[in-house]
Amino acid sequence: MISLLHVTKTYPRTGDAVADVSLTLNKGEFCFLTGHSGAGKSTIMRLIHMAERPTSGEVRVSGYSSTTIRPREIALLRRKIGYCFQDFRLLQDRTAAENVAFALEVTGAKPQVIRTKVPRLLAQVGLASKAEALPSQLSGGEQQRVAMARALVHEPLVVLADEPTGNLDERATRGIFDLLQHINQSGTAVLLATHNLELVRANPDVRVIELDHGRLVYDSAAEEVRS
Amino acid sequence: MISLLHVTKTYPRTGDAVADVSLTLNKGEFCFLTGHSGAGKSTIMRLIHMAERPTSGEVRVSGYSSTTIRPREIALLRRKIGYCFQDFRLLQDRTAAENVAFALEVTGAKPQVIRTKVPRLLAQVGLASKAEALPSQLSGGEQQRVAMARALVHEPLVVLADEPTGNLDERATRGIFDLLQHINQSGTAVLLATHNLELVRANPDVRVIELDHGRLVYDSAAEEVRS
Amino acid sequence: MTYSLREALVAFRRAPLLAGVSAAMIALSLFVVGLFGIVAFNIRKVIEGVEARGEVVAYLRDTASPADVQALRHELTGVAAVREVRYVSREEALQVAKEELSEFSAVFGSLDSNPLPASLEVRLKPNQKGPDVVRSVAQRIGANPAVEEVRYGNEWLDKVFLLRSVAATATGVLGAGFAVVAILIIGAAVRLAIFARREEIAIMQLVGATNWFIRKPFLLEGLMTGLLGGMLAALATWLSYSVLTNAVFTVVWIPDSWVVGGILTGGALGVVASWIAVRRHLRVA
Amino acid sequence: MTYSLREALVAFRRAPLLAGVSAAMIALSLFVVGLFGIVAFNIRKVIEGVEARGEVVAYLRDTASPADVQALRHELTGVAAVREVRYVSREEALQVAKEELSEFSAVFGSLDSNPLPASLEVRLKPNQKGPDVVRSVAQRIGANPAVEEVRYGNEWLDKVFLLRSVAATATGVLGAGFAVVAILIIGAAVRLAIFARREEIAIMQLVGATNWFIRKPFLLEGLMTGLLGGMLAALATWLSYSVLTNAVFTVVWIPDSWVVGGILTGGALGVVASWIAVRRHLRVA
Ligand SMILES: Nc1ncnc2c1ncn2[C@@H]1O[C@H](COP(=O)(O)OP(=O)(O)OP(=O)(O)O)[C@@H](O)[C@H]1O
Ligand SMILES: Nc1ncnc2c1ncn2[C@@H]1O[C@H](COP(=O)(O)OP(=O)(O)OP(=O)(O)O)[C@@H](O)[C@H]1O
Ligand SMILES: [Mg+2]
Ligand SMILES: [Mg+2]
Repeated sequence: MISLLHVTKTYPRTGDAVADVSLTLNKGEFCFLTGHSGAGKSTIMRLIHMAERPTSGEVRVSGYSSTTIRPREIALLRRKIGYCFQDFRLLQDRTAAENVAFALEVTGAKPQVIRTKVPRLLAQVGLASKAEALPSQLSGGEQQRVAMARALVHEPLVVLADEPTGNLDERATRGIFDLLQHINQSGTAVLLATHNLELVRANPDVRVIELDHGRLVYDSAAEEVRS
Repeated sequence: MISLLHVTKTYPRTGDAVADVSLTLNKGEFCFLTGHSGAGKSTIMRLIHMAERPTSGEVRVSGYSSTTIRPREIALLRRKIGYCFQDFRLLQDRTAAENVAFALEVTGAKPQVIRTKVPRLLAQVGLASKAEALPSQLSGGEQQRVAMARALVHEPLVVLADEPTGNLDERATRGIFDLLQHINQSGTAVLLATHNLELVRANPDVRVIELDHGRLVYDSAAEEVRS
Repeated sequence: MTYSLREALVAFRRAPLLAGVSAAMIALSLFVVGLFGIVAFNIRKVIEGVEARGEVVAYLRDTASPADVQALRHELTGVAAVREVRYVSREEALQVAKEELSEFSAVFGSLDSNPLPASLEVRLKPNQKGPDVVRSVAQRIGANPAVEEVRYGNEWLDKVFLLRSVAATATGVLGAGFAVVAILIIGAAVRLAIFARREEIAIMQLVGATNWFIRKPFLLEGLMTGLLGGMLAALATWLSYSVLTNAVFTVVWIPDSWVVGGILTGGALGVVASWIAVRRHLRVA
Repeated sequence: MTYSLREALVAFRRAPLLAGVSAAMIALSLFVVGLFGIVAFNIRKVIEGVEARGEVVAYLRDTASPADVQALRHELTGVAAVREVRYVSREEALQVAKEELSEFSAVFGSLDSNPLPASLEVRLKPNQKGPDVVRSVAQRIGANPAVEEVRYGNEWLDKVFLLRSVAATATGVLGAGFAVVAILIIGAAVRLAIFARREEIAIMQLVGATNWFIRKPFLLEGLMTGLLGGMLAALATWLSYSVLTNAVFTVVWIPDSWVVGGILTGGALGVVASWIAVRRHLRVA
């Protein structure tokens, strides 16, 4: 469903953020994306989200190719991708509930759909009591969970979760991970970028991809095939 | 040097973020601040920074009291406090180096001081090569390290580091922690809020304070005294 | 549409300052245009008033017989452009001169003979008062042997029409100048509005809103701001007109259609400026 | 100071749009004031011109002897407000009347006796032309038995002074109105500028900058924006003046001191508006 074919992303002064990476994520697959700070994890997610175009190579997502996709198609594609941004990207002048509802409103969802979905998702990330709080009235971890709720609101085909537990304690981390696994079981693919090696080690049956200075240096799925 | 005396901070709708907390941080002390997401860690740091006033109780920092301090004195006090914010708070239109230099410039530092200090600090957090990058051109972890460099630029009496490793891999986390310990050895107090229990467990000789729903539930220094 | 409408309204509530400044700038621009409209409309009225007077006076020879005069009257009444012909006798002329030049009534009183000639005052039809028509009628009258001299205020008329063409030129130059300034200011205001909401736009794009959907509330906001600005301008223009006409000199209020046109122009300016500004922004993003 | 100056300059580079709009709004306000200044200055000039003419004419009785006239001339020359006294004989008066009323030269030519009286034209000193002085001089002359009638254009003078007081009132009302609008607009512009830099201000406060330090660049920015706006306004006013004076009618350019004063007013407005806006913002934070 998602495939990167020899993708390189070069930034003017900083050089290659992603270098000749090829990988495939199948429908309904769960995958960790690890690597040191600056390894290129977020860049790969932005490439899948078509927020960046590869310098060379091709990104294919749900039938669209980065070489031919048109602006309107990007908008439609993004409705199938739930992106939990590393820096949250919440609107400061809207409450938690409004931030989640916003993603539905601007893609033309019906009011009654919004009314039922938003409270349910906030409850799932453990923020039912903070629905009416502005981001400035939330703790770091609470903001992170709002971002996660928004990523899930479109019932996406794939969730890109960029360091979704960096500001969370162990219990909340477990909660988010369980939620993602639950969603994964109903057929949604998940790509989870994280530095939390404890979390990775605690789930040895989940596929792990490791980046190092933009290069793909380890893919547990490929290892399995090889061995 | 820092003492909280029966401090309570109540927010209009959400209730007590910090409830009847008393603690003392001595000159040159190193201390972890732990607790679940929303426990009140950032609120305690904002109280020490005089960005919030306690609803009841008193905060004393370096001779100033929250009950009597005046706006001009708050500015002067803050030059003695290095605050590494959980959400970084970098200026998006300035490079990494300019963001660090900014904190010196606006407190009237001399240009030659700025020219020597800024590159040294960026090198210490491992970002020498990214000095000229804008925040939007940095990875999450790189932005976090810029925020840390800025917090250290005033050679403060105390460093408030709020989740400074949430976006960092194990090696970079170790680097930041070593840097803070190094600074601590030259007499600077450090208060480090974190969810990274691995880091806490790996340093059993460091004082740990734990919050739970705004209450102080554990203080290793007090335990030692008691036992 | 409900979403766009609500967002556009919310934009006013959320940034009343910004919306206010935008509306004020549109208002200011249209206010200047409005003041200019009053001036232009009043110049037009003055010209029309002057034209309405437009008449030709034929001084008759003392030797002209009543029959000659009658024949000339008849001939003139047949000319297409002529509305009315009035005969002024020598006695009547002296009477008028005595009244109009009262300072010199002693002079006229001591006269032993009347030095003034009789005359025919020819009035032209309302739509036949251009300088060319007047001149041709005057020449035709002057050709009659019973007429000694023809006056038609040619200097005065030429001056009025010069004034009109000068005013038209000034209208063109100043009007165009103000229009350009207005468009620049409105464009700047809308780009400021978008600048203030760039975060929101960025997030809309990230969660999959189409460009058209993003654009709509801004266009609606531009429309409403423009209409508001237009109405403010109309109000300000009317207030200035009231002050002016009461305190300094009497002027005529512009026609209602101009007022409505001005307000609609405000709305149109708002939409167009929003369109350009949003389009540019969405292209960059 | 170097930091504040650099920041203020950088603000222009970083948000040229915002700085441009602010300057343009100050310019627009001062431009309106400038146009009004030209009108006011020209009204003043007209009044001065009218006053400069100010003279009293004494028509002498036909029965007055040359000695009486000589005595009156002598008496008038002694009056403090009088600059010059000129005798106009009856023949001279007829000559002037014939020239000025050429249309009726036939009337004057056929006169057997001259109906016009001799007169004394009294010119007043430049600083003695107020309506009160003129009136008192005229009354004094009228009391002399050799004088039949005194004319001093009292209606005309009264009208001019009425015009002046109406103009003064209009200046007050319109001037105050525009000043209020200008201050509101500039205040809004500065608050927008601060809005655009609220992140920066917040971080300055967080890293320990004093409020005074935070304020300085904004004040400097306000000053520079205001001065720029003032200069733009001066330029725009001068351009309008040029167009006006060449194309429509001749007006006088305002004194240089007014121009300098206008530019400085722009700077002052910028500083004051910045001061208010920054003060409010820092208090809230
Ligand atoms: N817009 C950009 N312009 C220039 N360089 C960039 C840009 N975006 C990212 N980079 C660089 O590309 C590299 C990879 O960045 P990326 O954000 O993908 O790292 P990451 O793996 O997500 O790191 P982290 O764990 O710290 O978030 C970094 O060195 C970063 O500085
Ligand atoms: N300005 C505010 N208004 C209302 N409630 C607030 C405000 N700031 C914080 N809170 C609430 O106070 C509680 C404590 O927040 P705080 O940011 O101190 O938590 P934290 O321990 O730093 O959590 P995290 O680890 O997630 O950053 C949270 O429940 C938060 O929602
Ligand atoms: Mg990243
Ligand atoms: Mg926190």
